Amino acid sequence: MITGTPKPIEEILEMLEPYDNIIVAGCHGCVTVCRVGGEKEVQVLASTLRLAREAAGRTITIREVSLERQCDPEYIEQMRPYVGDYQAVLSIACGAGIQFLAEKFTTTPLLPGINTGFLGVTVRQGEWSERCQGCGDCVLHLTGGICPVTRCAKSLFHGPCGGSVQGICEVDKEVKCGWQLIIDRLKALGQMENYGKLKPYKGWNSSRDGGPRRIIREDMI
Amino acid sequence: MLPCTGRIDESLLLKAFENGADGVMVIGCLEGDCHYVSGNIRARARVERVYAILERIKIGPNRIRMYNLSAGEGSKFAAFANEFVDQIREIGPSPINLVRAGNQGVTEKEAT
Amino acid sequence: MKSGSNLEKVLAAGHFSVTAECGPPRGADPDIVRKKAAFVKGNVDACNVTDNQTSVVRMSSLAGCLLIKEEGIEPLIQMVVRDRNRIALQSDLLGASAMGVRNLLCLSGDHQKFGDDPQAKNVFDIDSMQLIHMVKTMRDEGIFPSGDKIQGAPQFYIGCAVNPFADPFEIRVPRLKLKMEAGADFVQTQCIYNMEKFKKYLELAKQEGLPDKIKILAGVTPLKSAGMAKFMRRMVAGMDIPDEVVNRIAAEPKEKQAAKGIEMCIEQIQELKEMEGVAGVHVMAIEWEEKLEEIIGGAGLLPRPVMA
Amino acid sequence: MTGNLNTFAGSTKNPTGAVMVIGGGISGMQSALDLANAGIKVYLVESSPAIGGKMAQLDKTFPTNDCSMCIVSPKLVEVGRHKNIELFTHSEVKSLSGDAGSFKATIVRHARYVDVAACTGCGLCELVCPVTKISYFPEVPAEKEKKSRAKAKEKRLIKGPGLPHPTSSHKWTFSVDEQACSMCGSCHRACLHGAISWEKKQKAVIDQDKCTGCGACFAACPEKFLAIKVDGAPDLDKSIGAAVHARSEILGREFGRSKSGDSEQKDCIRCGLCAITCEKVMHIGALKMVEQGIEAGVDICQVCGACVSVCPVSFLTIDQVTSRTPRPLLNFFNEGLNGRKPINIHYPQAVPRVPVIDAASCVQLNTGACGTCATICGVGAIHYDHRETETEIDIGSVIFSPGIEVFDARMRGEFGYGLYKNVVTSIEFERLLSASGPTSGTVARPGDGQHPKKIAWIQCVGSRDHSCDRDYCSSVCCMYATKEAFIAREHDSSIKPTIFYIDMRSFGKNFDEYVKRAKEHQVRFVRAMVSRVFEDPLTGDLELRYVDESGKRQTEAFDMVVLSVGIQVAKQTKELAATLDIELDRYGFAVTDCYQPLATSRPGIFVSGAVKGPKDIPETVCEASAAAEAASASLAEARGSLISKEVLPPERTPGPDDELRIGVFICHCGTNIASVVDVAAVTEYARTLPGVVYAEHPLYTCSQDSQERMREIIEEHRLNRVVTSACSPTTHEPLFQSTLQQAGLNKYFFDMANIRDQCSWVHANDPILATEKAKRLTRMAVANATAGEPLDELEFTVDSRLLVVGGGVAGMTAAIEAARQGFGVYLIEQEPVLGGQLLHLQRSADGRKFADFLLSLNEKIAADDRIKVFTSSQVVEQSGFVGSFETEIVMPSGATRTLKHGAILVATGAEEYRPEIHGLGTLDSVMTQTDFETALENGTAADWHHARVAMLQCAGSRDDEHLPYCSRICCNHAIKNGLRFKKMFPEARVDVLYRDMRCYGLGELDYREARQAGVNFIRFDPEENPPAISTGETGIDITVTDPSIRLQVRLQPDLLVLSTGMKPRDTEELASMLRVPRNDGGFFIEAHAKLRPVDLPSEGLFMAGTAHGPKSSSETIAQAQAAVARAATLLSKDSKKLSGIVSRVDPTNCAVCLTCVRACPYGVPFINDQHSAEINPALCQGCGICVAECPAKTIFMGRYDDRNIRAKIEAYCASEASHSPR
Repeated sequence: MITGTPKPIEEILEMLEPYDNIIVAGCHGCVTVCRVGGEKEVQVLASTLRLAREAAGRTITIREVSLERQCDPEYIEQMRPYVGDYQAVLSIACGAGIQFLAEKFTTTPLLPGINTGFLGVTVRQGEWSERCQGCGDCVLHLTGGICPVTRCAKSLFHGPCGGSVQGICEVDKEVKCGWQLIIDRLKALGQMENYGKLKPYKGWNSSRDGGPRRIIREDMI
Repeated sequence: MLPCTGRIDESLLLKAFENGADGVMVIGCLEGDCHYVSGNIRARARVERVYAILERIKIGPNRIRMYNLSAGEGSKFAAFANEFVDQIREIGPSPINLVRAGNQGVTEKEAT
Repeated sequence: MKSGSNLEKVLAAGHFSVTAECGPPRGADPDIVRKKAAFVKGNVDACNVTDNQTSVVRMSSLAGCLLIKEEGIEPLIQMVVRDRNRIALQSDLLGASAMGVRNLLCLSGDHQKFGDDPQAKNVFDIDSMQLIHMVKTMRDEGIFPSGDKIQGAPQFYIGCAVNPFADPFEIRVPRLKLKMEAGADFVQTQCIYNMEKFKKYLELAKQEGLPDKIKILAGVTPLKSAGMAKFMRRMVAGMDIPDEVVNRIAAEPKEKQAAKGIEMCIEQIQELKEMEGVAGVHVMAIEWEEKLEEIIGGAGLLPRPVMA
Repeated sequence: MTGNLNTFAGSTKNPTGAVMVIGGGISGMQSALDLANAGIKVYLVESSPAIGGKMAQLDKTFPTNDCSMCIVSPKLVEVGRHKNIELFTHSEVKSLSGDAGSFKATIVRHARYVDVAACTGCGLCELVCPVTKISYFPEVPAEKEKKSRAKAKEKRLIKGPGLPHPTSSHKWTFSVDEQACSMCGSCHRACLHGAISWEKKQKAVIDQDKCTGCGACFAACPEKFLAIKVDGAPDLDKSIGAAVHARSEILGREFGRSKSGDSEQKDCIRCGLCAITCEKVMHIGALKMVEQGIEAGVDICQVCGACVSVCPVSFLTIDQVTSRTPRPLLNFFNEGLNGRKPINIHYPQAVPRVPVIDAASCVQLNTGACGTCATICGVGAIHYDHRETETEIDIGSVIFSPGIEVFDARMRGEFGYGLYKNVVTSIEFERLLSASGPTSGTVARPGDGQHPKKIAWIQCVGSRDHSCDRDYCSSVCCMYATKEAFIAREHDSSIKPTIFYIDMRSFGKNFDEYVKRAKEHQVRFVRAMVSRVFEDPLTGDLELRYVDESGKRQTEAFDMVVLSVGIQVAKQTKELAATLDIELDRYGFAVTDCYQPLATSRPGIFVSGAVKGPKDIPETVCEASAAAEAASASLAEARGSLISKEVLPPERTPGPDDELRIGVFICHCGTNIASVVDVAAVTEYARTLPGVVYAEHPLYTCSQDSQERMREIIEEHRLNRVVTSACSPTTHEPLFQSTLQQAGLNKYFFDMANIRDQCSWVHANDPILATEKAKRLTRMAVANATAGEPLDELEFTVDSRLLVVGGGVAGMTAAIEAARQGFGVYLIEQEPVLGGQLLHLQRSADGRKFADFLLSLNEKIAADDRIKVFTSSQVVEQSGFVGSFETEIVMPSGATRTLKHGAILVATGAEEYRPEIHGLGTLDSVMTQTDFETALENGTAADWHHARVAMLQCAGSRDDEHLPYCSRICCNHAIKNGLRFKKMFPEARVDVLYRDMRCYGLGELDYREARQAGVNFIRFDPEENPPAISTGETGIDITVTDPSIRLQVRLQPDLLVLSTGMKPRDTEELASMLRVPRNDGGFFIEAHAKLRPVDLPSEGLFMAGTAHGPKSSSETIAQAQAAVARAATLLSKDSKKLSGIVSRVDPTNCAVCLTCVRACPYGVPFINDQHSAEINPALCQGCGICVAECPAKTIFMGRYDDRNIRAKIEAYCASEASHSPR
């Protein structure tokens, strides 16, 4: 899922400086699951903003909305009847959702309420960890199912580098060396021969370097 | 009154402040003694979050506090309530109430 | 001859070779480089010039190479893949070769987190293994990675680095082999203190027949004090300094520890010299270049052979 | 003794479906509840004024440090409210006749003088009662004889530091009744302020300007005239005593009545209340106001204490007003550590919360004076003419659980109890620790109120003591002393506790860990017997003499000493046992059979609790359930015959557009609320709230007639919401809700504000703000009721069959008993034969062969077609929920079968641990206790006439590398085998190497017998004095220091017998299938360590036997019966109703994020095949954690929904003018 973290409230208040009448829009998708942008967070954020603004002597009117998903046009359309009544929309969906809203409602300023994080997994309740960078060119079959692009701080294809000590990355004591994990897994799978192979240069053109990526499935259109 | 402090959540706690509370006490079972196993631990985390929010939006952090008591500690409850009320009196009315009083000439006071 | 560099020649002739290193300054003053070069000159077969080591911004390694070359020292350019994508790397390789730099050390580079600009975006377009392979392809086949033909292929004696003491130990030798296969002609190791473990490493390498295919230059660093030993052991990733080494230097009074460190380094070089499969030493006298002559001379490796 | 053995088959025809439970402690309450919840009528007879027993007196409980009152009070309330339980408190059983199945009992209710049905428990009577001492009552004149007052001959002037400062605050108005005045001039003479003009043959006139209102005239006017009238006195309409109390309260607040303990005397304010009380309330007239203070007639004073208690300023003390020694009226619930009134509610949480008048100290009952309490009681519940009454009841069985008392520590004079004030008993110390005790939970020395720092506990005072005929071990003292020391330090971390002990008998589940934690919390344990205690008479400090482990004599000073008194059977209990004709042992403990642990010698009478032998709370609770089972099994056919079912009218279904019609009831609670809160004003205010169509303020909303009226009002005014502002919902909400139901209203259309405990009681000094707060609380309750929704209480049918997993003695007993109770049973055993661990053991504690016992069990199982046995079978799948489970088992054929049942009983048992230590398993000379027992039994021991046997205790247990826990049974097992061996071979030698001999309870007697028989016991310590043991083909060699002789001894035994302990069978898979937790040792964890010892945390699951923890076969049998009793409360019902307050997921917005699944402490939510979270209402416990956690806000919960809480928050803050700003 797509993860995120709430933006510091000070930053949001600064964004909202020009406005007195806004929508706080949540999303029932990934951000609900990672508990940063669902209905509950809409309520918490809206309350927080009202309190902060009133304490500062200037009230703000907030409409609390949660869309099924902000990344599908049909759901976004549900906001159209009233979006014009508000000066801005503060979205706590992921960056994709926020942008999609902005694209659909061209005359209303769209503001981000969260910092979109990464494609991750729930390690346990309240802890998420990145697993994929969406590079568009998967090599997991060669690396024991552990992604060198995501898990190695240097995205090396022939790690580990000299900074790996007892399975820990030099970058942070909390970070496991991705390549140690790969090697351990390859050993367990009996696939160490994959390690001894020189891998071709990575084609980053399938990653972010190629501008916004598109997927078009003719069979589904 | 709630079945368990585990029922209370951040949005409701903030709601109390929006409605003009100068302070909120959350009182749960002793830690490790929760009737519902872990509700009070969850509540503590939520109270801590609201505490942090209030601090950042300058309502003041010491306006919310979680206390843990057993059902047999009536006098301790009274002491906690007095302590908290004194603390709130010292901090004074919530900025929300000050603003509202300025606008409407009405102040809602915290009763014990 | 692959590159015709002095280092390649010395090694090819079967001499026990000596390299050292020289870090460029945090500024544009060439005299600092020249001053260091004076200590190095005559004592080595080639001198490494580091590439923004530990992500701390320094004069470029190519410029450093040219400055020491002017002073009559054979340069060895270090190149990390952290800061440049494959386009910049190819371009710099062509430039270095054009300016007469013939020795190259291919590295990943320390993570930017430890340097001046931890918020910088790193590149790692290709990794050091792939850089080795890219240089070899450019040199030997005369083509760019894109497949286009190069007009005037670059000439490099290609080196790589290994740390025989890093984890996991069992992949150390396969990894060296991989580097060799990718195209490395020589390897400079991380500085060695644990000779027992190094011997084990070398033994495994010999079983793979590696010393015949890739020249192994053992890295050494003289200890200035017991304190430095302890600091390195604690702070430098992958640094393996056995207790007896620390104890030996610590047993000396403070003022005599530096001399002891040099004595120990000389002994170590002499021991390495006698080991089968070790083709030379890489003396990293960190901020202590003035002692190079004493060390290398002390180990009986001076004067350096002059190759035609 | 054969006792109830023959009732095992259940033979009585047409039994009576009722049981009399004697004793209302935790044991009696548990028995009563289990019986009543299984359809048996219960008569619960308790001799004290309220149920609760010893447990209600305790502060915390070991080993969880749970607050005792917190956990017991829900049981009190449940018993008190239960429709199938009839309470006889302050009552005793006079006689019992008849036979098992149809007894007749006569119960004597002692005169209580308070009508239990009418009393609302408001407590005002106790408040107004002025008496605090046991009086020396003047002789009451014989009837028709003229009553004449004694005249004082000895007078004493009581002076304050200064002269009196007369006050006129809240003064009463005194005037002369001209009709009645006979011109005697007494008033004129009495008046100290010259306010009364009188001349001979003239009527007196009071000058109101000069009068201070002291009432001297009123007191002085002769009784035959009564010519002084009083006006303007609140509560005078009730009685003069009530008026005195009212003015005393007001003046007390105004002049700052000092708290008890403040000994400084204040100046008299000449309010006159003391003299008026003495004259007009007590009819004594011993006090007279004089210029300098008060003149007391010390010889005629009856020493009742009333004058002192009405004095608003602490001017008077009891010692001043009398020449006699005041006799304190002690509060027995607080172990006499503080005082009480003659009319007294036993303790604050008492059930019934109805006072009793003590006939020995009540003035009215002795002299006819006073009577104040009756005048203040708003419901007329006080009747001085009550006499004891007898009631005859028909019952099928009796449970005898009268409990125990503590040892009288004065019998051990060397410890100074009763002489030295700072030597207390452990039960007194419990009261000192208790927040509701005499010191409000501060640890203070009774001698001087100082906070003690060094406290010593002396163990085994009245236990393990042959000298005072208490040979048995009291089982609980080691743990309670540890707990008290632990908790004392929690109260005051500067306390340094020391416990002097002989053996640390922490043999129960998690007890050793508790002791370890106590040690970590600086509780010091010293293994030594204290020989004497001396008091320093100046400081009150105490010096203890003892001999330490090295043999040195030590003296050590302490601030306070707690005697860990043992438990014993009370004399009255022994008398009662004689009445019931049941056999007791020499100490008074009821005699039972180890295969029938609950049956007494008289068929139909069962026993539970410590009266059967010392035991702690969980064991007592377990036995109480077991006794309930034993008592009801033969009554099964009469189940339900004597209980009444409540019939409710159909519920009105409110339409969505119905107008809101809220009724509000603001309770006076006598004067509890109304004396502080202006209830009329609150009622007026309530009428202005939106939706409120009716409001009133009853005197007692909870009284029977008020409830009837409430029902009528609901119907008459077509109310669809009801709010009461009264006392605590915890105790009273169910009552009001049932009234709603009787009026055809859903019970969740109700809310309650507590304006008593949380308002009038705490803000007595500020009536105006208290009234405002009451309004606000009422406003919130109205808002919440407005937001209320009718909630369904789902009802589902209960399958009456029981699945028993494990066919050892626990499972077999459970199967037989459940079948006797009339339930179908599936008994699953993985082995080919039934019997479990008992197959490997030989004889019971009393020497009978287990094989015979197993045979009889097998026969009973085979004979009962309600029991289906599946041997060589295993559980492989489990689903469903309480009342309707489905379990799949694999049978030996490999085929599976699905069984449907309503409850599950886990009895998977344990086995002997066999570690590879000291050559066990390889050497023939090394064996376990079980092996040894087998050898003794099978005669392989024929040539052991001169054998030397060493037994090593804890050879596996209490060892982190093996079994970290105490296996509980090994000490007794070793003694049993040792004794038997010595009896068979008197010439042979037995040495037992032990750490602590844990022969708890009556097992201590065998320990003593073994020592006398020559079994040698040598204590070792695995850390400081470990025995050196070497074993091999050449022999066994043991060297150890014997601390009793402080010499090293060398043993070269022929045999080494290891007490290896018990380890549970592998239940990992079963536990995960049943979703029940196990502890680190692999034993199942009970739902509550104290009060639900055989329940597993998930509803409908129970356990018994050694799967729960190590225990003896007899304890296992009792536990199996207990588990059946618990299951019967469920299986005996056709259907089960669920609480309406459960979480419900609206799937529309469910993000399937698993948050609820992870957050639920009970693992209830799951993701269904519709891709939504779902919560089974039958399993939901209603805590609301998931509701708060749900990021999509799509979980809803009955009364505690966001909607409700928001409504209350908004109502809290909304001022009348402006509603919630948004």
